[in-house]
Amino acid sequence: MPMVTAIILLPLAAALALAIPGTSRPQARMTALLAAGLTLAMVISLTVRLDRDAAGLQFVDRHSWVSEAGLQWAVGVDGISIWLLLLTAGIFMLALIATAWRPPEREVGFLAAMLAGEASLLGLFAAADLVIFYVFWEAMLVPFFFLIAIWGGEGRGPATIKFIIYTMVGSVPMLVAILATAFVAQDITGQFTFDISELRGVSFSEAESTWLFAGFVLAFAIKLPIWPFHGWLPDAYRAAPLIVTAVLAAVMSKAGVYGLIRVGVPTFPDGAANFAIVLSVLALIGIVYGSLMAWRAPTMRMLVAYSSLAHLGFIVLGIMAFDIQAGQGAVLQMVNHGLVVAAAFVIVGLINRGTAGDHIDRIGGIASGAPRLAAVFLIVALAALAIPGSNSFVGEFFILTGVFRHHLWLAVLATIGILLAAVYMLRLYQTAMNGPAFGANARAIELRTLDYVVLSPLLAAMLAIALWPAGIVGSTRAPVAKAVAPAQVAAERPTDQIEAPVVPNPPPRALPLPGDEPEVAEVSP
Amino acid sequence: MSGVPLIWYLLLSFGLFGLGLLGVMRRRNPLLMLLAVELMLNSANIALVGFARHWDNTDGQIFALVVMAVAAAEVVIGLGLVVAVFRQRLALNVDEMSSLKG
Amino acid sequence: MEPALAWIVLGLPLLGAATLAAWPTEPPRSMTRVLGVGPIALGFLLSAWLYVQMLGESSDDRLVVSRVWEWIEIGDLTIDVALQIDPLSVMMMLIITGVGSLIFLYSTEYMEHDRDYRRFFAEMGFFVFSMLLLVLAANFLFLIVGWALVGLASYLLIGFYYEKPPAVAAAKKAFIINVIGDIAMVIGAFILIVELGTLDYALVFEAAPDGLSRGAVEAVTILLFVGAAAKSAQVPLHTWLPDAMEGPTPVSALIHAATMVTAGVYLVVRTHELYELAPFASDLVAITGAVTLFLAATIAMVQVDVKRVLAWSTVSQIGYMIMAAGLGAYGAAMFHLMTHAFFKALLFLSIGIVIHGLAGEQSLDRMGGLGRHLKLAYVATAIGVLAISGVPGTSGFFSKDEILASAWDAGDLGRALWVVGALAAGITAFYMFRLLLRTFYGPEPGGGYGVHPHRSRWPMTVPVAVLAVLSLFGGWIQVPSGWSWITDWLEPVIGPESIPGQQAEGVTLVASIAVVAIGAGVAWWIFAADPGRRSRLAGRFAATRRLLEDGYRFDPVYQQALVQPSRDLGDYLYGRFEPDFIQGMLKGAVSLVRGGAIALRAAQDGLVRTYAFVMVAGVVSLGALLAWVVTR
Amino acid sequence: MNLAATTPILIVAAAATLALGVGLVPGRAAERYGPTAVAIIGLVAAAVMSLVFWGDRIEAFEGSLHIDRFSMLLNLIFITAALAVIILSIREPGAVARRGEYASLILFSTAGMMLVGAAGDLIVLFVGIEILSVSLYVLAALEVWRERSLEAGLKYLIMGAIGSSILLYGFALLYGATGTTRLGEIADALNGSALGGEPLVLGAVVLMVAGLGFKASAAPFHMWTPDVYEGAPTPITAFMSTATKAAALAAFLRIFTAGLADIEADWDLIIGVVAAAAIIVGNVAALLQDNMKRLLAYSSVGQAGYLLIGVAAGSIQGAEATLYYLLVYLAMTLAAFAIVIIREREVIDGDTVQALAGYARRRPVHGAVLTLAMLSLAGFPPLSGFLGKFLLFGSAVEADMIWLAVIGALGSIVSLGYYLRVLGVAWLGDRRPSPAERGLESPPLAGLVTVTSGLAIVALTIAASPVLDACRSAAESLLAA
Repeated sequence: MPMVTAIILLPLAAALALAIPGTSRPQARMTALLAAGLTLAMVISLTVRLDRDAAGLQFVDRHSWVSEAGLQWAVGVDGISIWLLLLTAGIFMLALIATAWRPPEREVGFLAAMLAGEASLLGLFAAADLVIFYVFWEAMLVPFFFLIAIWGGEGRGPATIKFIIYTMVGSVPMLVAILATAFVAQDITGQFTFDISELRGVSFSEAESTWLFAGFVLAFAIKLPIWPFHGWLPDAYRAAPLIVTAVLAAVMSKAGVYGLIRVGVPTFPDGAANFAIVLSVLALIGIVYGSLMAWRAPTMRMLVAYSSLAHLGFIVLGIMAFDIQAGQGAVLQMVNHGLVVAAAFVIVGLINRGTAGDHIDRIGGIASGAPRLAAVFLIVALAALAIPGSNSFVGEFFILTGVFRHHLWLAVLATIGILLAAVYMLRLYQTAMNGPAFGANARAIELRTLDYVVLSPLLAAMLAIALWPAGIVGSTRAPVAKAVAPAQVAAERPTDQIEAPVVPNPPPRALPLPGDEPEVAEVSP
Repeated sequence: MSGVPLIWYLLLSFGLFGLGLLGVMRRRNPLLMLLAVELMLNSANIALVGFARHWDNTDGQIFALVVMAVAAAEVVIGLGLVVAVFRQRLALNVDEMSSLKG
Repeated sequence: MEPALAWIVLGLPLLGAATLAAWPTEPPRSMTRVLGVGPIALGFLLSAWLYVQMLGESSDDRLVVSRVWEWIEIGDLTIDVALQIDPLSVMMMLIITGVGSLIFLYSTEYMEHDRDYRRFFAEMGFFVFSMLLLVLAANFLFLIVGWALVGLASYLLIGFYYEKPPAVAAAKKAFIINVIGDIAMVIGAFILIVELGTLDYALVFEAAPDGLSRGAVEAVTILLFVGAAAKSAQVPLHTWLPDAMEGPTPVSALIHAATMVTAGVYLVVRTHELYELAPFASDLVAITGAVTLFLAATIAMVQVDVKRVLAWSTVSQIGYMIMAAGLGAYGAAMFHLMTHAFFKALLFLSIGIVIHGLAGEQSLDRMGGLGRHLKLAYVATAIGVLAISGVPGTSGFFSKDEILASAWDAGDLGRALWVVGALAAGITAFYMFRLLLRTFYGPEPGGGYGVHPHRSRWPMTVPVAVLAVLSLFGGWIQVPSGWSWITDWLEPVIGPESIPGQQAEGVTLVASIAVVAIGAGVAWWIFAADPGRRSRLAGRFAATRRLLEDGYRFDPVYQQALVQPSRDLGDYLYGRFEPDFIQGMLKGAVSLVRGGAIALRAAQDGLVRTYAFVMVAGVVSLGALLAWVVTR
Repeated sequence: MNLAATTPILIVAAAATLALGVGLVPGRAAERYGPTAVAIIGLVAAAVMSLVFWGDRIEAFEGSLHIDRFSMLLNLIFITAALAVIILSIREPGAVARRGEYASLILFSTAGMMLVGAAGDLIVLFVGIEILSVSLYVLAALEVWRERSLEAGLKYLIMGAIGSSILLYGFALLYGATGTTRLGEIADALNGSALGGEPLVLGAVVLMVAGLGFKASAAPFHMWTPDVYEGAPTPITAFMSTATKAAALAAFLRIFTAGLADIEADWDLIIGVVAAAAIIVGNVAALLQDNMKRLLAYSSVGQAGYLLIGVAAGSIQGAEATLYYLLVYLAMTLAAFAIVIIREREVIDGDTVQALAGYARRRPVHGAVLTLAMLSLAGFPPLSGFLGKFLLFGSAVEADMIWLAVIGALGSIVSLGYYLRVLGVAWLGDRRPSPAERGLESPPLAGLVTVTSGLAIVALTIAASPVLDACRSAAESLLAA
């Protein structure tokens, strides 16, 4: 059974089913939870069955779509994407539970949009073809557009527009770059394809590689976002309903980094090598900038939003280091950040339950009335500031290890971000939780049974990663080694650091004829 | 080939075409504008006929005949519209007909 | 030897803490007591058993690494969850669980009136777990984890009274400074990974002599020492420890005196193989220790808050240990670590009885003559003061003298540091006697005591008594020219250590007795002989006094040089840069497009002539373009 | 002679004449339903015949007419547009008094377009264009009692006549350069000749680009479009924006891609420039429009630019992409206009954007179709509009015109600004103050057209492969000559 396709289509089908007018709320809730649950179950089963030592895509599912134009439906997973699928399915499951427990207005539509968002993100992370990647990249905007525009709070109009414009400004050049990639590759190899794994190893000239990488990287930089392309982020995070903000920060923000490690770095190694320092420095600026902004941000949401800018900077650093350890750390950190930021937004939501706004300085002393929440909040805050022993520490530690190996000062300067993270997270925690109590109804904030349902899976996952990071990291070694190897060659790294073989120019193959199933060729080193 | 060289036909034709264009751009009365357009179409006819002579085939002349018919049709429609405008008691001035803009 | 014992000792406090934390309601106090004290006490017994077992092993078999699972394999680096069980860690285990048990027992009574009884013991249990992890870790990564977790426990317990803004601020400060230390250690670990490809102690120490360049090993050791300095409150990262006294007194006793703050000493001793390769870093360590011990001692002279006096004295005493470790006298450092744990815990607990008896009063200005009310505390404090001052025969005498004697033998630098140490020993005697005299001696403060200073029950008195005995006689396990059990015990880890020469011992003995006598005498002269002399002198040295009271103004300088500029930068970025520049980019692009739309709208004026003109212009420009392209 | 091959055109022309006659027959039923019925039957028959001739290439009238897959595919586009417009025009206020003429003019116009699609000769092409234009001049001004309709008709006529003259002059120059009006012979004459770069040819190219660009409403020859679209009766606007544009593009492909293939270097750049100008001007100008018809007019200017990318590429791939996008564009535009037409009947000033406020919430099915249409027009993946643009950009990239693809891409960012605004108003807009009801009945089958168009947008996405096969074979037949 084409499991990966099913994983993507199930939530989509559920979303369409909910879109049928006249669906009642209980029906919608059941459908949504069932679909999300089944999806999660399928992703888990994939995770279990995954070959953790393989570098290539697994469970690949290919169907010709428009063979004349080289378009195909191709999805699959590897040791990197599986964790993002798991994160997506898991976070959306929790988000849907959280939705059902505090239903918004027009709940059915909300659920449908959420499911559509889930499907598009799953599709993005599973895409094995550039066009499919692009399709889901853009398709993602539709549900989130509606989620922000319809269910958003104050300022949702401009926020939505900004969100869309920014994303499109990045993604549209990416479309052109995708086309150019295919045509340029055709000139080199003689085969016309958008298949990501077949485009890997095409020996673009350095100029081609640089330009094509530039075409892609703007999209990734905006989606991430990398400083200074983050203009959409504060508004979108502020205006979106909290659950959506959580999903945006936890899952959607991974799209950009995923694009870098899935497409940008492996396909255009020379370009990536040329851009490595630029991107790394921008990421570093983002780390410091985001941290300072988070420190001075007046509201909890803004704080978490800007902290995301900083945290994602670390992940970019890790990927652009072209180092296996850093890359593996970056993948781990994608998952970590998703878990932590989701939990952080859950807590912001809980605090909002007992306060009017979410201004940090207008509340205080919640810990005395809500000690359990305070405890959970503390755990999350500590994970966010990556205290050694937490799950985030593992990721950041190995990211910086790899960065340190190649760019000593980048790593050293990036630690400013770690210090500032402690500053702003403690500011958030202490201002809200400690000191004399005022401004908030702590009783309303204290954790209830249903809150545990949402929070405990997140906390359990964080704990599990902290105790046994090998669980995730183990499967990423081969794919990461394969992904960064060409860039390592391009960056003229010592050969003993390069683990995966780099095969130039896959053998030319004729354009598949209509009805002619392309053979599934997964080259594993 | 003897007779008037092709270039003269073309110069005449160009001149008429330019006049027509000028007319369209300067005039405000729709009737006069139609006239100017007619001038442009017929300047093309002259060119067609001149070329037909140059190539010594009939394609151009046939073309010119067809164009005449077409031009007649256009003018008829134009006159019809002018009449309609007149019946609506609107000014016969295309500058006044600018409610559609922006 | 049974490595599982170490795992059990490590796990017990965590289990206790987790049970307490997870208990759905506030559990009965009796249960909290059992779950709080029980695991630690049991842990002490098991550690003792482990110690006995280890005694039975030959010295080569005393180094054991116990692996449980592979924590991560990333790139070509493998890190296990593993414990290092060797004489050093067992010694630390014994100190932590031993002193810990006593302090836990003391706390059951001390914290009796507190609302968050359960939280206190849960956090304390978590601390013990973290501290054990720190000392038991078999690689740098888990060392760092333990390092950070004790910092976290410290944060939680300093901020135990979280309704009090000073406590919250102090907790934050402690945490942030410790993060600085953590970062330095993390960077040190990066160097080790990059250069040696491993973080396991054994492999690192084995590979370091050949695998690390001189520069790298200096860098690693200095970075590790930054971590040590942050944790052990060494100059210039010391400013958090005095503030940390906002925590409950048992916390100060256990974490900020006996165990956690000495982790820096442990670290240097643990990684001495590296320091031995790094002479520059070792000297830096020794000098930092000396500077710290002197500065802290001078500051302690004028503090009014009893706990702050003890805090500065702690900073100063750790300075001795660090100095010793930097000079290569690891045995002496560990010896002093142990005796300091005894007498400083004793001091805190006995002063804690005073504070408890006075319902939270901590100012020396509102104390005096308490010896009449709180005899036990008086006696216990006196013993502690004698020990810390290094009065001959007490535990502090032996350990401090060994440090000074080792310094005497350690070349020119050692001699210089010896002078500083000896001088500071006199100051120590002065301020400790000042504390003793102003608390228990002399007249009662004006207006007497609002509450009647009440006596304590056995859970508080028994630990004090035990610690008093240890402080008095604990030093006899290592007697110059006699026997050296500590150094012998640690030999498998730290290697054979040279014993200070006769001359060094002699000079030190004489000098220390002299400075202690002078220090104590001056204290007596100022604070006991004539009640008015104190205020007269205070007036004469007002400026110096203020400088010392402010701790040489480290805090304001940090605030103005680092914190405020960063905050201003953040405000600028948030208030100006972000809206004007980042948001401005989009606004600019949008208004460009919008302007275009307005212009196009204006061009569409509804006039046929205009349309015809545009069309003709279009034709002409297309023609021109084409002509230009073709002719080019 | 192969007269048989021209049956689709003849059927439509005959139906047009018949409809005119039926409209004159006295009797309520005949007058009311006669012309419509005749038109529908005729169009369906022509469609069937077009399908029948799908296959080999047939030349009629000595190559003046090419009955090939290209012309048949375009026939289907024209016929579909005409059919949809006829259906949407049922009970159209403007047509009440003159049903016969109305249907007949649409059919004549269609026949003209079919001539353009099949033209193998400049004369036929010109005649076809004039037939379609002249019919549309009348249709645009059909509501003579409405000042705006009249203004639209007059403006269209004058501008159209200028456009025709320019085009004709271009044809004349091309004839002058090659000595023939047959496209096939022109191609032969240019093949291997030194005519490329000659002033005569260049002049012809510029004038033809301008004249055809006018019909396709590409900038800067688009100025008439918004005014005429706004003033004309809405079904006619729909027809103009779909069928006329298709006819103009067919002429572009016939003349440039097929006829002038050998001197591509002389025209690919300026067509690219015109395409870029259209994309920029159309999309930017649409941003500030409050009238749906006007907005769609500017949008159609932009879309013309996208369609021209395929022409500028000058390749089979480009032609294929243009043809595919024409099909998609037909579906998208019909969907959008159908909703405008329905709304226009319901309320006064129903053609404003504001009239759609909250409409999607009230009529979710229509809302869904509108959403599909707008997103597809904006090129949102994976909808067919995206696929079409993707192919067009691809053909541009392949022809080393990456700049054109980039401009196209930027244009589609800008286009989101107005497409999403429409969606925003339709889904989220506040209905107060509710617009004054007009109370006219919607065309009976309008819902059908709407839903069918919506489904077509989806179908063209999912079943893109067979459709593209057809487009490719049509494009190949174009160059087969």
